[in-house]
Amino acid sequence: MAEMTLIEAVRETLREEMRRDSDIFMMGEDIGPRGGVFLASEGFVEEFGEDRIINTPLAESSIIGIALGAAVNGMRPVAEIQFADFVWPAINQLVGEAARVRYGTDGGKTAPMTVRIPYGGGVRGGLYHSQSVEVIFAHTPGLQVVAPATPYDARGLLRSAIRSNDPTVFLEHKKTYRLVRGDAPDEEYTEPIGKADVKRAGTDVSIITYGLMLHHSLQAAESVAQSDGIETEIVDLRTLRPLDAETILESVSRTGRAMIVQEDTGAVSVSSEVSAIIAQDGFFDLDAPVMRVTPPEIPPMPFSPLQEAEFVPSPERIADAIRRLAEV
Amino acid sequence: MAEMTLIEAVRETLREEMRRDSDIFMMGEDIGPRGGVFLASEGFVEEFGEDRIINTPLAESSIIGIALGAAVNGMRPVAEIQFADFVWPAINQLVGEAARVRYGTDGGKTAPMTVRIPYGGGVRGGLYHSQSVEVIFAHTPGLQVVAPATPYDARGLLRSAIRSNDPTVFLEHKKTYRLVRGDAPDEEYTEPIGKADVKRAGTDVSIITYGLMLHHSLQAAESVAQSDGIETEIVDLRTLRPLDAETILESVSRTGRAMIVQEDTGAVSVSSEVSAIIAQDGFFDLDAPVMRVTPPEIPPMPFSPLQEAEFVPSPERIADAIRRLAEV
Amino acid sequence: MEINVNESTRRITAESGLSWPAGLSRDRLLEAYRTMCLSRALDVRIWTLNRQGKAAIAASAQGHEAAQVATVMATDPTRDRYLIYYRQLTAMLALGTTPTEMLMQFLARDGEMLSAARQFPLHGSHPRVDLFSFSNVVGTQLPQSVGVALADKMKGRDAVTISFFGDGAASQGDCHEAMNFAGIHNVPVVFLCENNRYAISVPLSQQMPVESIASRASAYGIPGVEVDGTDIVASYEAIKEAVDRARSGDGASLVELRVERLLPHTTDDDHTRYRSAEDIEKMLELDPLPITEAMLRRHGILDDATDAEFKEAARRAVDDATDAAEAMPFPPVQDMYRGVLESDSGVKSNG
Amino acid sequence: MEINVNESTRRITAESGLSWPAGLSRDRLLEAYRTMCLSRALDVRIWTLNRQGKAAIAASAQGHEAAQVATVMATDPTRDRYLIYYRQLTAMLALGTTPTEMLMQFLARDGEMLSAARQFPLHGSHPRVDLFSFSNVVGTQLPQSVGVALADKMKGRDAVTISFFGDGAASQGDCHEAMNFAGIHNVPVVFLCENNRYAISVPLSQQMPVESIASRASAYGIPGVEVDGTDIVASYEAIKEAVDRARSGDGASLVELRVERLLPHTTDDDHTRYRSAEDIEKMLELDPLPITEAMLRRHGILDDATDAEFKEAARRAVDDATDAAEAMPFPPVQDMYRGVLESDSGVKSNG
Ligand SMILES: Cc1ncc(C[n+]2csc(CCOP(=O)(O)OP(=O)(O)O)c2C)c(N)n1
Ligand SMILES: Cc1ncc(C[n+]2csc(CCOP(=O)(O)OP(=O)(O)O)c2C)c(N)n1
Ligand SMILES: [Mg+2]
Ligand SMILES: [Mg+2]
Repeated sequence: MAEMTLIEAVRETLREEMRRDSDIFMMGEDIGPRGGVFLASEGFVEEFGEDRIINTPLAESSIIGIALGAAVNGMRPVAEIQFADFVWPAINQLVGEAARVRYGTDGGKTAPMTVRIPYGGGVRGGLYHSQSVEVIFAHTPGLQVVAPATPYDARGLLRSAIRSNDPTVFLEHKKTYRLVRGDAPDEEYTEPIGKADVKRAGTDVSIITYGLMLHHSLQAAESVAQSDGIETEIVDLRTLRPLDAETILESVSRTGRAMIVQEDTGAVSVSSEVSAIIAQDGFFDLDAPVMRVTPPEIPPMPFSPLQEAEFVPSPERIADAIRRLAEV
Repeated sequence: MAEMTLIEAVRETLREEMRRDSDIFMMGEDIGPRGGVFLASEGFVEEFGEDRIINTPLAESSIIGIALGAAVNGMRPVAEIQFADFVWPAINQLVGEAARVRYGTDGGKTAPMTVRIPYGGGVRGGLYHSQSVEVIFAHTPGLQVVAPATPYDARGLLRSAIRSNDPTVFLEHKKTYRLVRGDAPDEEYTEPIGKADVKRAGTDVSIITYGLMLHHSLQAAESVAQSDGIETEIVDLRTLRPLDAETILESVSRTGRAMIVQEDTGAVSVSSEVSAIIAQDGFFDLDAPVMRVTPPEIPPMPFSPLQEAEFVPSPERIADAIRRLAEV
Repeated sequence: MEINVNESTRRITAESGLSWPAGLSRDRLLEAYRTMCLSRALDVRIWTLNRQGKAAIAASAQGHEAAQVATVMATDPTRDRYLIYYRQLTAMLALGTTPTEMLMQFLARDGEMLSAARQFPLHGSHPRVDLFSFSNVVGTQLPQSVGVALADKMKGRDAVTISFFGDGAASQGDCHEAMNFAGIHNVPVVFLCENNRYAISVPLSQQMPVESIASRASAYGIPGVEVDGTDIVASYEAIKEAVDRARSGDGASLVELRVERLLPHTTDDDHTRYRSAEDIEKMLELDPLPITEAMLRRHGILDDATDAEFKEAARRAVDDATDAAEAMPFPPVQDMYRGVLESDSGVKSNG
Repeated sequence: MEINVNESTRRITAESGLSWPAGLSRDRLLEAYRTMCLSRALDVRIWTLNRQGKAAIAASAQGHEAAQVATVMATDPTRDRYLIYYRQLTAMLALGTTPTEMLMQFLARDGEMLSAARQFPLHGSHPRVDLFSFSNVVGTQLPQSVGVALADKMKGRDAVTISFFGDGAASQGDCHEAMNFAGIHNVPVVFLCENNRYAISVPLSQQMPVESIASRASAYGIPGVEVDGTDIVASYEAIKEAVDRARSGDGASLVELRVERLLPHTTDDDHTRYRSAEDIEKMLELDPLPITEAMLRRHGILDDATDAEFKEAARRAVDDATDAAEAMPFPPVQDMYRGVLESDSGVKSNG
């Protein structure tokens, strides 16, 4: 059981999987001698060589399209999109193509590929180095979408993603890379895709969240527990597609109060879906409206520091919302 | 007041606007002598010439990127994406770029452009000529998203879209093109972007829907009215971004029962957002769970006829759902 | 025979077949012509089935037959891979697909082998040959084909990937990105462009400012050749050269086959809206069937009896296939829920 | 002077300035050098402000100064349009942006004029010159610049659009689509590539299988030229030729300026991870400042006094600008809600 940062968890797991299975290779911009802009592949080209660590041209559509072609021909590519904000040119190959390969060939071909995407803000990234891009992936049948928030989950879920026989979008929150430390076993464990995890038990309010917001929510939960004696249960979705409706509804059935906290803007988002699941299948358990805590509806997110700080839901803002919801 | 089909409404409105304002021009594949694959621009190149009716190469990203460049330099481009399924290569220029121009320049530049996108299924289009693509647009701050379901709304809203100073995605359901006829004045009227419209008054259940599903819902409402005396109110969203929460909530406050009917798959979709709005701000008006009627979570949509018919929510399926919801 | 982009395509005439290039024989040419006759008869039938309201949509291979049969002859179906476009009826027949199997696609029948009738005809993957087409989105197959070939290179397999596309697809960003990567990494792929001068209604002059697509190969450091796609021998030789190069580890090539699209883009199209009478006139002179027939007769490979026999056999095969395919039911509804993900229950779910 | 892609870049030496091409004068060259000195001093300061934790991110123009100042000299800021990339500090100064205005961008201060500090430095739109950059997404500006130029062509305006990009951006599909359309429709755009041989850490050899980006111009039916971007005169002449061509209605051109990136990609990068010691050695010899200085001295345009005066003036200007910019506050929170859509209330909304 070693303590590590989230980026270390990603790097070590990639390294272990690359050593385990020679069908795995990586493609992306600057993943070679540079080791990736976040150093997720530091030292990899030296260990695995240029054939398995491919420094690609600056062309995201081809990164995904080529990875897809290799995947349907026996390989297990792990593609890196340098920043989530730059995945848009590749959406066609990912959402339009990879997601439909198994269904469109009735299983004749499959696409065992993982697309790693550093996302999220609070890092002075401005409008184009801060984006959350999960919505379009979470909406698309044929994709799996994973968004771990701890080193433990990152290790277990990245292994599952790489070993899965379906295309998996693996979202890594940039701010958690070095901010979040935690224990993660050295063993070859996996965590199941599609299962949420209760990160804090509580009786009064259920928070459903993921990514960096898990940590803001945990802080908020501690503060309201101390200041107001409100006990908040926190469900970490971990997988955004397929969503674990069972765990969400089970928690709400006990607390009767549901709040979704999300860094992405709220309109037509993962928070909308979680709310809709509760409003349809958990309705009779509800004692209060299903509340959402999200940023304002402006393009994520301003470069200037005060505005960026205001944009991202803070522990304080979440704590206030918990208090309000608990009182309804 | 002339009766016309929806495609006629689109064509005549485009023609009138092109005649009114010489800054408007059109770009797209086959919109020249071919008149567009749905004949939305039939006869246009003959009337307006090749400079204003540009037959583009087969390259969607450039269609939107070039339209955007022209828009910020004084023109009012109307770009056509031949089928919604082919908008994915252009998502970057639309969602990543056009949507953020006004905000990212603090109003220094604006992008008065309209992107017409024929979408939707039930036309034997299979996996790549049937898609609904509204989710990513409806999620994106900086875009307006319009989806008319009648010739009257198509005319009024297309005028508003073309005259708007912000990028507007104009979704035209392919199946409604010739199927749906209706009266539309010859006058130069506009309909406001961002306002839903109650297409049928009712007291027992509220259906919130748009596009082809409006018509399936209207049929269902008539049948349950006759068979069960259930009076269904039908809210046609017409605009998917910004959503008209006021009209949605006002209807639900009177019926106490809400159902969202949508052709797109349900997970993380417009139906999720409508449900979430009701669950947060209309909660105390609700007498029953917020119900959603959507297709199964498979890639839209099978080519084979029986499966395609099963995929799209039918009037019968909607009628059954109304009965069940009314009984809760 | 040397073919290069500077040489005009028309200079490569049927006479280039006077001495057969390696790998071609009188028998193979006769077999190729037989396949072309079958393809044409089937193609005509499919159009009719559309007009009868039985086939929802069809894109015709008429005009492309010689180019496609030459492509298959120049490759090895037992080890090569084919990312087809949507106009490859002749290529699929040459690769051993039966007329009944083809008609099941157009009629969306239960048991359709490429996609279980979930997709348009010619989309999905083939059970016997490594042939597939994932989508209708033009251009996406180009990077995918590079990835397929990259995997073979990584694994040291001697397979060659044939990447079919059209002149229209050459305008897509994906085409640039795919050829650039293939050039950098020397992958065993042949970019095979069937240039019929139109992307639906958009003529070459509105698609690109240059005369040939092959001329762009230099921008990617790969060889490019432009060939008369109605000349089966010249086409074979150009493609074979590219396939051999790829197989021997020398990387990618771009082969442009100049052909004519004899029918409208698809059964939904009417090309009189955008093609002049002369253009249509002129195009009809480039029908590869009479051109190939004349060439074979000139070389004493084909006689009246054989020609009549081929055409009669084709007619019968198409009639039988029509009966067989029409006798099949549509796929049952419950099959649509199967296999979105490996982990799927395959039963109906709403999220 | 004739410059073409077949000619090696190094053959165009500083001596090419012996007789000044039309439009260049001793005064303009001296002014250009003064701007280069100011840019360098400001660039160094920005890097320092980053190391002090005051500037979040910076991409340096060091190495690109001569190319950028030549670009501005060859255009007409009163009517031309500039879609910049993110490394155009020198170009922005040459276009009249003040050092204080530049530092407000890097320090994200209230009143920042391009984007109200919503964006990275050099992103947004300029209040005085028609210069803008909408995003950090590499390559998107290329189709946009074609659209900008298309609008001018449609309106019969004589503006020329300068489309800045790098060698890395040339790999994007958008680059292909933009140049193809520009070639077809003859739009007045100059594709200006500052090729510094690296896309962050990816060297040219891993970006493309060909030697030069300019050589791809032929695939789009437009002229392409490759120039030594440390030679201010040769750069000016090549760009001027392209600008004149565009203005006179003869359409697009591709100009490739070979330069060196003297510092790491950005303040977040460390190029010793991927550049060899020799490579770094070699690159330092291509610093355009000493090269330009030597050229001007050779021609008796610059003397010690003037050189010292320029450098001293630059130092003072940068100090004053730093004080002025640092004295400004950050933009107030409520301003972030302003102007997502024209119809916006500008007040906080959650959907
Ligand atoms: C990305 C995309 N855009 C548009 C279409 C619609 N479409 C289908 S085929 C076609 C023309 C393709 O032309 P070409 O590549 O020359 O092939 P051909 O049909 O001539 O054989 C178009 C525009 C599509 N399928 N995909
Ligand atoms: C679409 C996209 N992918 C990746 C990035 C990250 N990135 C920023 S600059 C850059 C390299 C650009 O290289 P080049 O075009 O040569 O410009 P240079 O920095 O050398 O001036 C990369 C990969 C990006 N901004 N956009
Ligand atoms: Mg064609
Ligand atoms: Mg560079």
